[in-house]
Parts: sequence; C-alpha cells; structure tokens
Amino acid sequence: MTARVCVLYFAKSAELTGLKEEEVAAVPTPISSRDLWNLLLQRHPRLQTLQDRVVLAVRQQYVAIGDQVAVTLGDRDEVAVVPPLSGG
Amino acid sequence: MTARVCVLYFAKSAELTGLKEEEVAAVPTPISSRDLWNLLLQRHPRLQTLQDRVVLAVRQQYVAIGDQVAVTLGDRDEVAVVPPLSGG
Amino acid sequence: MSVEQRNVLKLCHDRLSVQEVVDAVNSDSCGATAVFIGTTREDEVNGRKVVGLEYEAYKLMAQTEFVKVCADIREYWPAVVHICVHHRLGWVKVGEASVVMAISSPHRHDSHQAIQHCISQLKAKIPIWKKEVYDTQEVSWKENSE
Amino acid sequence: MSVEQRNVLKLCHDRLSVQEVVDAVNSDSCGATAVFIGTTREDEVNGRKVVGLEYEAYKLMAQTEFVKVCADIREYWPAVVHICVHHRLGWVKVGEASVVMAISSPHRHDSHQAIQHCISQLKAKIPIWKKEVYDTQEVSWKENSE
Repeated sequence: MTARVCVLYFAKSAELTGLKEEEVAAVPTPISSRDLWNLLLQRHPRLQTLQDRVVLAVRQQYVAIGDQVAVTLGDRDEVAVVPPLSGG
Repeated sequence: MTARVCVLYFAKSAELTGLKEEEVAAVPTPISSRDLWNLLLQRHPRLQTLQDRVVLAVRQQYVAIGDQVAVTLGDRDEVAVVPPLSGG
Repeated sequence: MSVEQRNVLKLCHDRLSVQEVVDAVNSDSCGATAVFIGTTREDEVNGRKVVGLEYEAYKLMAQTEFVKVCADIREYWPAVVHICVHHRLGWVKVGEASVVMAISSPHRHDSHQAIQHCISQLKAKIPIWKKEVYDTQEVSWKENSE
Repeated sequence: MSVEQRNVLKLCHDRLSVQEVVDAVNSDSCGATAVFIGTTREDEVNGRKVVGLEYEAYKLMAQTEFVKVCADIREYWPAVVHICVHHRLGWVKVGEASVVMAISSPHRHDSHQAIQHCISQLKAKIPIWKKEVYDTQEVSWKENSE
C-alpha cells in the first residue's frame, strides 16, 4: 500500500528545503518513522542538518523518529517536519 | 519624662474609638509597648475587642505588644493602632 | 551593566489599569513580566452576599513598608528589574481589581517567583485594611490569614 | 456550582493587548488572575545586536496542542477557571510582547502555579518557532532549552 501525503515544512526545515509544503506520492504505508524521515532526506539532503533534533507530526500528532515507531498513512494526510520548538 | 503624641486609629480600631486620630498628652517615656496599649485601652475600653490581635506602629515601625518591648517617645511622634492587616 | 530600577507603590481611589502597571515595569533588558491581579470575588458569607469591599491604608507607612518589601525581593532575586504595585482604596465593587502588581526580569523564573513573594509580603506587612460590605448593609473587617 | 470554562489561544500578527487577554479570563468567581508577558529582549549575540524576532506557527496543530495543555492544567489545578493565550506571529521588534497569557482562579495559588506550567508547556509542546534577526541582517533559528 502507498499513500499520497502532504508534507509541511516549518522554520529551519522550510529554509533548507526552500518549500513550505509539497505533495509526496507513493509513500509506503505502514512505514516506520525512521524510514519516513529517510524518504524526506532523500528528497532534500540538506535536511540532514536537522538529524537527531527533529520530530515529525502526522495528522497533527508528534511522532518521534525511532525505528520502533510505525506510522499508517492515508491519502491527503498531513505530515509535518518539526524542528526544535521556540515559541514563547 | 512625658511626650505628647499623635495616635492614629485604623480599620476596626477607628470604628471602636470613633476616631481617626487624636493627640494624647503626658505619655510617660520610655514606656513598655504593653503599658502604651493599656493607656490607649483606658481611654477607649472598647479597644479590648482587639486585644491579642493588634500591634502598634511607632514612627511607622511595627512594635509588638509585649512586656519586654520598650518604646521611647518624643513630642508629635506618630503612634498607630494596627488591627490585623487585610490588604490585597 | 547598571540598570535603573524602579519601585513604585501607588494607592489610589480610581479604577486600576493593568496596562499602566505593565508599562511601568517595561524595560528593553527584560524578557519576562509577571503580573498579579487581585479582584473582589462574588461571595456569600452566612447567606449574605458580598457587594463590595471598602479599603483604607496608613499611607505613609505603606510606602515605608513597601520599600522594605522591595529590598527583600531584590535580595532574593537580584535579577528583578522593576516592581510596580497599584492598590485601590475606598469602595471596590465585586468584579473590580483591588490590586495590580507587575515585576519584570530578564528571564521568567525571577519575576514569577518574586511576584508570589510580593503578594504574600504585601498581605503580611503593608498597612492596608478592607471590610466586606454585604447586601444587608452589614460590614465585616477582614483579616489576612497569611 | 458549574462554571463555564474558557480555553482561548489566539495567534495573530497584530500587537498584543494585555487588557484584552486579562478581560478574556475575567470572572466574578475569581479573586486572582496571574498574567505572564514575554517580550523580545534587547540582546547581543557574538557582537551582533538583536533587532527583533520573526515568528511562525503550525496553526492548526498549535490549537490541538493547546487543548491538551489546557486539559493538563485543569487536571493539576481543577480550580482554574479561564485560560487565555495570545501569541504573536511574524515580525516582533525588541521591546514588544510576543506572548501574553492569563489564567484566573478563585484563589491565587492555583493561577500562579498554573501559569508557570502553561509557559513551560507552551514552549515544549506548541509548534511555534522564532528566528532572531540581527542588525547585520543575519538570522538564527532559536531553540527552547526546556
């Protein structure tokens, strides 16, 4: 199974990719959060800078990037790249 | 020695004495805070209600009513009767 | 770097302005301002409804004691920059603020902790009194428990 | 007695009004309102002067996370009545508030403790980011340490 998701980039990640959002087709599902991150890294190698300091948000829920964490995706699901927060 | 002081009454003590302030002549000095309070009690027996819950302020400094505490008074010194505080 | 520090206590019969108190502690060196607003609560005591509070103060001594409270705060939290307290006197009806205080500091923990101390000390040390006024016209002098 | 409880998060590009946030948590049942104001501090980083901050947010998720933060606060401090947070987006120059929050409760300890928790949780959980902008035109994305 694959899904066509909408990926949102914020803060530093938007700067590194040059994008605020993009559609990504044919994302395998279920997928580990690690593989999902690697897939985004392949599209945008500059995201490497954020490695180990970034989390994802899938359908507005934080998902840590770790091998154990599996994510099920549906078409049009929102996936966000979340660099370290700095609100307040 | 004696002094002529200005006594200020606040809150409940002003209600009990019916006065905001009064001049009191011929107050012995030095005087224990206990005797100073008793002197005010003699003038205004209704102040008795505040017994054990009141402190005095002499020249704007709190003075607990206890036998050990001695107060030296000068003419025109301000002595205040301070019922329990309730600011805020 | 030496920064001017303000300690302001205003006792007044007019309605209090939160904005005015906040502005009084504003400083480019401060990233945090903690504010406390004390308001006359709707309350019932023995079946009587509180309609408002009547405040009075020993004004000159209040200023003297406030200076001590500020010195105390600055000893514990030297990072505190400005301290401003506006306290209302006279009639304060239910829903209106009787006290507004603000403290500013570069980082938030100092002003946060300092403001709690400031309220406690104000209640314990500053010669201000209030009586509750009930819908029955009865009144009762209050007493801070702290 | 059941009291209506409000949880309000507003993200906006306009200047923040402390009075508006305070009014949003006003309640006759509350004797205490704790307020926190976070301001862009004058700062120097490696010889460059900070002239302002540029904020952005993942708006929808910010609302989702804010609901969780409020639920959390109400679990720890059930006495809390209203919670209101206004957070600025876009350009915020030195000296202007980036966040104003207020929490009301019948007695002061609840709102005082709750607001500290609210700031920590906002910094840790709500998807908002800022970059510092320097007088050299350079920028640097910030990272909350907490």
